[in-house]
Amino acid sequence: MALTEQGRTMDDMYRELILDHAKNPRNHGVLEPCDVEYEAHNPLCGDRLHLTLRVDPSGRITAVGWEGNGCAISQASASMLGEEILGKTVGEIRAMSKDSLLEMLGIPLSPNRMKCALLSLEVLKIGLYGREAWRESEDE
Amino acid sequence: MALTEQGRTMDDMYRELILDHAKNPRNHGVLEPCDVEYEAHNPLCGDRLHLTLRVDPSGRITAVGWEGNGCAISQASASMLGEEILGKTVGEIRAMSKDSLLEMLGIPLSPNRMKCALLSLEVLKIGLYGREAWRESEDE
Amino acid sequence: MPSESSGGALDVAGLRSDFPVLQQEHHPGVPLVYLDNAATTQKPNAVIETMSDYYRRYNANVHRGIHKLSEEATAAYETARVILKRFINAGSKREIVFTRGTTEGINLVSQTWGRANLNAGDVVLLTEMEHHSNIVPWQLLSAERGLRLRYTPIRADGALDMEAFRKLLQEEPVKLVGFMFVSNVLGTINAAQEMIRLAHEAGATVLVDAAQAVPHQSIDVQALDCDFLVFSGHKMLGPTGSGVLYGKRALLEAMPPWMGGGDMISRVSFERSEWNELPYKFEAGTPSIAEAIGLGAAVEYLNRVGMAAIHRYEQEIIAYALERLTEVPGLHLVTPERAPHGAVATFTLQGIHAHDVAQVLDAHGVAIRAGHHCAMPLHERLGLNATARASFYFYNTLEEVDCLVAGIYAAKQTFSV
Amino acid sequence: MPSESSGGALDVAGLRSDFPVLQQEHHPGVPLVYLDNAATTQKPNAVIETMSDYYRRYNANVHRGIHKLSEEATAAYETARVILKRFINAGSKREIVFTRGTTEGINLVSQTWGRANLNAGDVVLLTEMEHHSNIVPWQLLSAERGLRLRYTPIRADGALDMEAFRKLLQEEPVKLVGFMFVSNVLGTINAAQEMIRLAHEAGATVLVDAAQAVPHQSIDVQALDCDFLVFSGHKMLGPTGSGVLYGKRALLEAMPPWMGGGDMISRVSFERSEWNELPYKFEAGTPSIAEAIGLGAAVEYLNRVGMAAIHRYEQEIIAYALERLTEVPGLHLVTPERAPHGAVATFTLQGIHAHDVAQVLDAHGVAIRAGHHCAMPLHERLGLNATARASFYFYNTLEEVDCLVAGIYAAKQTFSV
Ligand SMILES: Cc1ncc(COP(=O)(O)O)c(C=O)c1O
Ligand SMILES: Cc1ncc(COP(=O)(O)O)c(C=O)c1O
Repeated sequence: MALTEQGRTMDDMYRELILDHAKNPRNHGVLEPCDVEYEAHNPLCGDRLHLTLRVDPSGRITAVGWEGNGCAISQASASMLGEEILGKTVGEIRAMSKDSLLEMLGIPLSPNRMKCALLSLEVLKIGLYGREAWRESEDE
Repeated sequence: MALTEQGRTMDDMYRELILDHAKNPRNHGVLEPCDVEYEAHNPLCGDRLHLTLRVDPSGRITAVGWEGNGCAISQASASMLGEEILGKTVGEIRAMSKDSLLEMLGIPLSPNRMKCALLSLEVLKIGLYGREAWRESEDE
Repeated sequence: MPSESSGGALDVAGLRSDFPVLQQEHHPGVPLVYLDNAATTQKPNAVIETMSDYYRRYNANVHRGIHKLSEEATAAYETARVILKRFINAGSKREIVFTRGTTEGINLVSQTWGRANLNAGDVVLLTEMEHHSNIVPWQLLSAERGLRLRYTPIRADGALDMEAFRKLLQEEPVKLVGFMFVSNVLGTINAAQEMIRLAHEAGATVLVDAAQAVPHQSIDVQALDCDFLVFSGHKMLGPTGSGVLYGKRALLEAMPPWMGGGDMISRVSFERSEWNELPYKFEAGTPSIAEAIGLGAAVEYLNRVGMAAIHRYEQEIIAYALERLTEVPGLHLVTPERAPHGAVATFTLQGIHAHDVAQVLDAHGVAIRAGHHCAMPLHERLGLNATARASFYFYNTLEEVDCLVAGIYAAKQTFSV
Repeated sequence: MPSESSGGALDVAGLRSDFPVLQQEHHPGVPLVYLDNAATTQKPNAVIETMSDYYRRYNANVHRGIHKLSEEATAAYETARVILKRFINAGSKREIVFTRGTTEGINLVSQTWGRANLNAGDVVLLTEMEHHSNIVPWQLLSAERGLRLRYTPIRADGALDMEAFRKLLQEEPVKLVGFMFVSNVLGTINAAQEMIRLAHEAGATVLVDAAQAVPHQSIDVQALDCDFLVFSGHKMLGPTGSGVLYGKRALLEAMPPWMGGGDMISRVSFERSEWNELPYKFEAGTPSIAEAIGLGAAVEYLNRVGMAAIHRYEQEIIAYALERLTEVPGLHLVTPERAPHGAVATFTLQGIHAHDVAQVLDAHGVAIRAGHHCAMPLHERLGLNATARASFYFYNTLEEVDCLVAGIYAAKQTFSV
């Protein structure tokens, strides 16, 4: 069944960069003390993510630390997002959309796996701007 | 659409005897005082029947009186059943089955109309022997 | 041709061919005239096929599966939610909770919002024309809590007494106003928007039983501004076991859950649980998946026909039906003749019980309903025991009204009245 | 050939041809291997056709109609009840209440029997392996009433600790014992009959969650002597939105109703209502008619195949699956290897999260489930985050087990473990 479309999709989904981040997560471990902290679950599959941030007086992210468990997609997403936001300001991060995260991951995702990928962004956004802000970003 | 099967069925259902009993109900009116009294409703269509009986010391029905409202079938059934039990003993009536009532009516009935026809027997049996006895007469 | 008399808007003959039940004979040689639409409507092929397709091609449980079947089933189930959201113009798809029908929707509200918000002595204001499903749930809660149930009376012409409604709202604080949008017996279309505005001014929360409204006219819950609105899928071309509770998001968020189980939780431990987000908090267990998808297909069918065209055409049918029925000697119309009203004609016939009318009509191929139509208090209020009801949908024709009237004359002949 | 290896009892290839979903390719060139039967089973043509036939030919509301369609719909709906009654050998068809599924059945019991019988401090004894649907309803009631929820622990081999169960029953008075007949994660088949006997000796009422039992083995509620038993139609070839609550008649009679509305009443006035007889007291509103009729057709299909033959064949499949899975390096079986157990194989793979296993398997056409399977407390108790579950039904084959194992090796390769 070598090179069916699905085989390719799957190979794409688990491309090297994703597997590398999943196996060697960057910024792993919870920061104590920290300025921002939030934890959430994906109720449907049990993924969990605990994110901690240090923010300097100018609003810049100076440290990222996270911990959690979940599939390769959710772990890689947390790892890559953490790298992405380090050094950015809280204002800059606001502009970050679901699409930009998915672009960063660069892999094809079905709706149910989308939830795995987006857990890290959800935790980040709710942690920084509150639940309402995240809700508003939802489509209908 | 003169003589379709249904036309015949319907003519059978509303044969003269039924219409006569429905329009000129026998033993109509509630007895006061009375020895046995029970009232029930058909919850699905709202038919109602209130039955009163006088029973002499030997257990013989000496007077029947009933009142209620409902369709021609339920009214005719009450009227015919009342005539049938007058003079019988409580013991004799116990043997009376649903089938014997339906035979007495002598008309074809669909399951939902069956409930109209059987309301009189239900009121009679529960009035005389209690709810449990009626329940036992139910099929599965 | 009804399709022409409706101003060319509706091709009724063409639409009828979509409904398998309508193609058949009721008895040999006798075509079916289905006039029991307020009880449940027939289903077009599109709805039946959509459900069969789910079972034949992508049947799977939703929300939790990673495999393709579950992905497809989840997408179809959630797409149905979006279709329903658009149909009643809800603000968010999270405000659409799938239920088994109107009855479950009202019970969900009474047992969650009601238990959380109604206490001893609180007033729940209903109307005298309510269906049992909007009376009994409040009586059940009242038995627990000691509520005071009030009923806005109806006028002699079958309309709600709006003066009395205003007074009842002012006399004492009312916590909840619950009313039917369109009566399943009288056909009355209540002034929903005004009632909601008055109720809100009085500080009450409002639940609308729209079981007989959503199938027949275009509904906009944001324009209405109702707090809750419920309806049944099976009365609008959809499958049995389908329905919707719409609730304003803030209200639904604040409500405790009703049933516990899978899908409605975000975390469970032996000691306690946390609830999932809307609408899942109210959809415990495996939902009625095929049914929700089928209801979505029904709404798409209705959208294609057009709710405005449906409403216009039904007004024409009911006007003709009432006109023909008033001609029948000994026929008493329970449905008031004033417009606007729903596609329901309810009547009694002197000297013949409603069941017997229905029985004779059935022999003539005409399916109507007889009884109290789950509105015993209304019948008691009207001093009636049982009534006969012919109820129409957009696939009915003026010729079918004629069949109804012919059947009524036949019943009069059988009973010599 | 599986049909031969089962001793000629089951013609699996023939049976498979009854199931449209099983005929299709999952991806182009890749056949579907459906191993998510504990979540929901596929439906045979007979079930799909029975429901379509209802919608095409005699769709009508039940119980109240005099016209022929309603008579036929009512008869079919009530016949389904009798079919279900015989299937589990209930004493009366009045003991069969149609529900949406297992979850609704348990909530019905907790919210009616529970509210009427459980008070502050009362003990409800569940087990550590329960599905959320048999935990959360009791937590919800406990939040209202202050119950004490106890959980019978499981042993290291995945069986219930019967010693502990006995002790828990004796330590303090237990009002309700609720347990699953067959675990949807471990596959454990609990000693239901003995547990019920012990619970009754201790004076407790017993509710059995038979969602994973009724589809797979012959059940006799009178022999079991359970007080309540619940299951879902969609896990036994039936439609979504169907299920059954069995309750002993005397218990059901004594219970207050749950939802209010049409069909569940015998009389309604503005002030109060009286309830209809069983089972209608618990079936408020228009029921899921097509679904009940479809479930009846599913049971008739199962009866034709034979529950004993199904059980025997599944034992063979699961034994083979466990044997093959234990060969895989790095695979940890959560399902204990001791027999008897249900047709469920749950496992984890070292170095690969269960979701990723499921994803790779899906690419190979194999549909399994990954996650906590609505049993988070059990997973916490086992120290596991998520597991992968392959669950079988009588239409699965030994060859499909081989596909599963091949897919697992492919996942190991993708993740280089
Ligand atoms: C053991 C068990 N109980 C309860 C349920 C819940 O069933 P449903 O979702 O059909 O209500 C399931 C299935 O998910 C189950 O496996
Ligand atoms: C106005 C109204 N409300 C509620 C209902 C109950 O709907 P269901 O039986 O689908 O729950 C009906 C229909 O019977 C109705 O006409």
